[in-house]
Amino acid sequence: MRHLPALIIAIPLASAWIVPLTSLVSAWLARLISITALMFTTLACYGSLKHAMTLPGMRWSYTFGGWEASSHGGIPIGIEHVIDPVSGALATLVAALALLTVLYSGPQIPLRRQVRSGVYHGLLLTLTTGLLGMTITGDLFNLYVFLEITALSAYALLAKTGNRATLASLRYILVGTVAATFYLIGLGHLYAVTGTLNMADLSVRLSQVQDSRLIGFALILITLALLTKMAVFPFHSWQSDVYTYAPPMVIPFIAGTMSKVVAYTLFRLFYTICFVDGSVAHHVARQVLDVVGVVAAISLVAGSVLAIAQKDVRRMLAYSSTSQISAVALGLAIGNASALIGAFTLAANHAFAKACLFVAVGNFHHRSGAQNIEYLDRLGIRMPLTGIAFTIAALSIMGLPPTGGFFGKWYLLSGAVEKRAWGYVLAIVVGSLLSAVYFARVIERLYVGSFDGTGHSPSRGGTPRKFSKENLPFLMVAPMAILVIFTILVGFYNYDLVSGLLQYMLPAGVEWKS
Amino acid sequence: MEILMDDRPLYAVLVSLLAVPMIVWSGDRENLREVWTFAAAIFKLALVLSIAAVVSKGSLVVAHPIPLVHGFKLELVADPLGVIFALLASSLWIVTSIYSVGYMRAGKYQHQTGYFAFFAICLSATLGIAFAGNLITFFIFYEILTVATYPLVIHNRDQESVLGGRKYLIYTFIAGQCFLAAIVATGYLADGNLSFSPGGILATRLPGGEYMLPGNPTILRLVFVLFMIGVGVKAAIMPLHGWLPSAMVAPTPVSSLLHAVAVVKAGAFGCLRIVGFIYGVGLMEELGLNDFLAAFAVVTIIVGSLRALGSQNLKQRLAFSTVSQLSYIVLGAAIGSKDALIGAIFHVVAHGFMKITLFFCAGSIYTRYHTYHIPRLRGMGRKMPVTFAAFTIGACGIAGMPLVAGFLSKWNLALGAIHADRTILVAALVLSSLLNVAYFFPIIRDAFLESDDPVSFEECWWPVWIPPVITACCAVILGLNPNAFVGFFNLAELAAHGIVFGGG
Amino acid sequence: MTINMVYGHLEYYLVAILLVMGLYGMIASTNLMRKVMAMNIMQVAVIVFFISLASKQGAMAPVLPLDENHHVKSVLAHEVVNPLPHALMLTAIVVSVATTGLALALLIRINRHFGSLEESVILEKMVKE
Amino acid sequence: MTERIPGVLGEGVSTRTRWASLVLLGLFGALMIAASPGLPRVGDANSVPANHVADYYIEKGYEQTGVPNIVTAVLADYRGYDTMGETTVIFVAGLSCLLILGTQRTLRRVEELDLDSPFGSVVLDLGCRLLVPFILLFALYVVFHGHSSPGGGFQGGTFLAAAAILIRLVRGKGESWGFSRRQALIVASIGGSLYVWIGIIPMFYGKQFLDYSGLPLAVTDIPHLRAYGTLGIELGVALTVMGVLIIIFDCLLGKEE
Repeated sequence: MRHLPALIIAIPLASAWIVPLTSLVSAWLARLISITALMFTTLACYGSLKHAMTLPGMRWSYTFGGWEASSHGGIPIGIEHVIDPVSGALATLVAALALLTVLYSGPQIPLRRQVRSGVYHGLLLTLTTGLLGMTITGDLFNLYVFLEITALSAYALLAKTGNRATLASLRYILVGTVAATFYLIGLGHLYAVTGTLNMADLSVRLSQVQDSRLIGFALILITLALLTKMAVFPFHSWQSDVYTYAPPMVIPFIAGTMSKVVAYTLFRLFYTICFVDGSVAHHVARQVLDVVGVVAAISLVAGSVLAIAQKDVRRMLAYSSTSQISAVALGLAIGNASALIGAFTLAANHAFAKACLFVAVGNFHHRSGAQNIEYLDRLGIRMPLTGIAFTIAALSIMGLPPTGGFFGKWYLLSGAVEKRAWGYVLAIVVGSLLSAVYFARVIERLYVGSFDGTGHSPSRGGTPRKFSKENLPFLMVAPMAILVIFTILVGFYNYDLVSGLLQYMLPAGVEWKS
Repeated sequence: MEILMDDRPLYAVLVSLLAVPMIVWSGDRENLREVWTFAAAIFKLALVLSIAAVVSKGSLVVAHPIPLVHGFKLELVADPLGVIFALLASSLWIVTSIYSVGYMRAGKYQHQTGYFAFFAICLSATLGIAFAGNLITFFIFYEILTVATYPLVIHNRDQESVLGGRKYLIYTFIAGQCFLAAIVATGYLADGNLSFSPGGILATRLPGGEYMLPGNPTILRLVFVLFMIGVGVKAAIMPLHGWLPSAMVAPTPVSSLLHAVAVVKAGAFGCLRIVGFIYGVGLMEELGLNDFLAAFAVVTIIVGSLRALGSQNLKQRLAFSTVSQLSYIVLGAAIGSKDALIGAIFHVVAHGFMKITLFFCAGSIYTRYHTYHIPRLRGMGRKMPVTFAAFTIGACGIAGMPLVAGFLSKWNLALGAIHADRTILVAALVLSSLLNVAYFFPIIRDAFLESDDPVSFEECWWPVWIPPVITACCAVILGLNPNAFVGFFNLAELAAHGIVFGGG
Repeated sequence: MTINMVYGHLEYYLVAILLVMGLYGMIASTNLMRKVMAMNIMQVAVIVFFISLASKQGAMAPVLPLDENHHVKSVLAHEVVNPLPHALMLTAIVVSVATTGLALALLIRINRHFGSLEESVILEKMVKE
Repeated sequence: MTERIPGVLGEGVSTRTRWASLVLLGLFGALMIAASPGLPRVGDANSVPANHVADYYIEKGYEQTGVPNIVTAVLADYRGYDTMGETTVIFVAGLSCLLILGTQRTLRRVEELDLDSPFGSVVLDLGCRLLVPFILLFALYVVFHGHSSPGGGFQGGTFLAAAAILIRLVRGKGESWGFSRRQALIVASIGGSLYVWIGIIPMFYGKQFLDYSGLPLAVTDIPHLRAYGTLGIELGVALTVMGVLIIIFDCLLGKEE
């Protein structure tokens, strides 16, 4: 029980090393190991979250190698992992989605290609390790290492099929490395001024630093890096190609979790490190955050506008991700209690709903090879369960009342109104309107089909290959069903989610006026 | 106004939702499926009647609030205004179910299971709107109603209905977002209190008689405009009414219940809620908003009737007539005096019964002769005497003839206008009555007097021509004794009294 | 900018120049291989930055010397260079090796399929597909 | 076909983007230089980073971890968790190359060029035979002597890989000295697992993850025990780096089937 935070990383990493090895023996064994490993990881994450909630101050720090700062004169010499309500919940979310992805990708990899499936599962496990590490680490350089693990695993997984995916992945490498370099330079500046890499220690020492120009430069660099990784509007171009040409079994996981973990890093950078009242860092960070808010508002609208102009469903969903993650960033930028709760709710809702959308699109593609929107004719009727899953997830992202998206938008709006930021209110309203447009277009196509302008019954949707008769294997439908159920739960039990978990996620400075 | 804590409003809302899985499960076993619809309808009406009995004695039935968002709860409060709308919706649901069974089977439509399932969802959303205790509950059911009506509008799945559906979605989504922005702003201005309370929550009346305004007046006016856009689209106030005529592509039972009673009335009802329970009549006066609203209402009444005059399609004509009739309610709310409010609230009921009769007749004509084109209705009165008799009663009611319910609401509206010394509005009411006569009576004259072949009884299947008769009789009975059945008029007076005298 | 102000910060200007060169190389070059090389220049810039942070005037390498009877001599902090950035930069070097290796693998695959690494040629072929 | 590679200054890209990027990057450089006065002077012994955590490492490094080379101490012990992440990065690079170029057949120079002597030509043959043993010996020295002299797992692993790559360059995958891609993957996995399990074992003995003082070795004084722990992971890292570099080289070199 004492070692849960370490197990969260140790289990997937140990199995990541073994899986390619066992795949030389039998691919089936490799898949079994990765499934059990991810199951235990999810339990470890949930257990550590539950335990962390009981500790005073809800913060469970675990130092590696026995180098606790407390027993070494208060100097943070080792690397520390911190489990608090936000990182614990996000880690559980990541582990759960990873488990669903492994199950979902099962039937899509031919088992006869042993090494390839072993390598695929190995990379998926390292990707999960990277994301979990980024979520719960308490050390800025350690965060960079896990950022690189995530990025590299993502480059490889995305470049598997086809040469366009290779080009997209190469472009992703270039942009990702620029972002990582900016992060490192920013981190170097912070290290040069404070001498430490541990987040808790850094925030204490940063508050005594008077050089506002250097802190400003460091924060701008790190924020640029994180916004690029989150694919917010001005820096989003790499994402659409990557989501379009990547293998359909990986995209739900990457789309669902990566941008959320990076958004959490942005939250931690500003709210737990910089916001120490009265310090120069606080003042500079506030200004940088306002700029981030403006960029996020523009990206919220621009993302939706770009999504409307797309023909390919996955490219449309990629731009929709840009607009949704900038809504989360906007919540972080506004900063008061309800906006933050809105950002967390939207992040959770988007994780489940977007993963479910990509799984549904993957299922449509699996049976009918439909990629462009006009090939989706009447698929909602021929594949009813996938159609319903797509519609519910779409309604949830649109933000219609009984869904989680609505409550997230409600908190975000009340946060913006509280701050009298009418520009943000307008951006949120216009953004969700536009998101309704591009989703309604697809839903209508799914259920009513296309017209060739002559007004009589819809023409036979020409799908690239014949609609395969045998319906989807169970393992491709079950994850989708689970994701839809979670999307609905985030909506209906939103109050319990907020009062049970999200409420404790608020940083110290922000009070919840209950 | 003592409070009775009881979950009956919640059950009333949920009962038709529970029927949905049963309807979907029973699928193509039509008779079994219809049984579920009727059972839900009758049970719902019984529940609403029991609530009405309690409310008409002057007390409120409040369901235990369900926590929803931090600071706001899902409150279902049955107050006189809410009960009237609930009674109207649930009673007409039974009649419309009979009618739609006949209409669907006679016209051999497909997707009937989907049709009845979404119909039940719409009804539960309408009940939710009627019993909503605060703005956030109102908005949740308001949006569910929008989404649940869309599949019904595009029921025929052909090009025309899909375009109509698209237009409907665009209008209602824009309205929904403006409404949401307004609600959040009100939540902020009234610092965390969104629940409807008679006489308004935004302004506190100082003993000196004038108002202490929460924000500066321009923000209050902007928020009111946003509210009116949000509610006005559904209430088809003139610049925002575009979707209603093009939504007529839906099958006639849908147009009759939803687009004459449930959906559009939700808009008008919302307008009454905002004017009476959020802003309050006094604050409207203070900010000069009632003249602003009255202007829009009058324009809609007149231009609506003119457009009705111009259209040759019977359903289009009825649609524009609905647009103008709805603005009677908006006008009543704008005037703000007690009689005007009574007239407006009673018109909710009166117009409901009369307009549904007209739509039923249009539907039965279409089932029999597959046409809505008015010139082709010449001489049909003799072949379908019962339908056209009901049509005549409905038309007289809309025109405001005495002995039919329409007259009472117009009378009170005019009385209220005079009390609030806005006599020019009476002229508008008179002009609109003339226009009503102008676009209805030629149809009736051609139908009966033009041809001379003998009167024959070529009505279609009984469930298609009996419901218009029932609703026409109800309209007449309500005309004669407004407190028939459940005392609509008494409830209207209670509600109006609450609004004007601030829940005193 | 007084002289001793500039004197102590020459390395940081070198870092800035290297960074700008790397970024410009990535944006302006049309050959994909040239972009990957520019990416490497950028990664070197970070390494130079951290190492210049760690240096101390006249300090020796962070390996403790042995005294006459083969015991490790204890040493004061300012005599030895700051070891932490050096350890961090080992990681950065490893990461740059990994990304460059991966990028080269992708380049080979692109070259095999499109026959060239020139962006213009690749775009033509992609449009034709 | 040798196509003319455009000039260094990238005439290919449209002038507008070139000038826009120049202006933007110039601004970025100026911003960086403007922020640089806040940084400590290069070489200043009492700068902030030198006096907070680093001085602890220097003064107490050998005393706590038993490793005279402080960089190795920091790398393997104090921040051993970073290095585990690093090894994973290397492993991921290896897996990705397998995934992307995994299908190619490895180059077999000997059959194609039907040379007589196994190592291609007499000079190459003799050179190889002489060089490889010494490279391997030096590599092992670097791995195991990384404690008290500059070196360690990564550098040693690269030397081991260099020996294998020298053989491949000279004669392709020779039968006698076979080190196939499959074996490289096995070696890399073993190295990585060694590292992770050295981290996990202390947890069974009640210590934190990666706390080498919990290792069940028959050594009493703690610094010495930790030094052995560091040695263990250095070995793991060396094996991983060797395996991965061979995989990468093999994939890059392989020919389309």
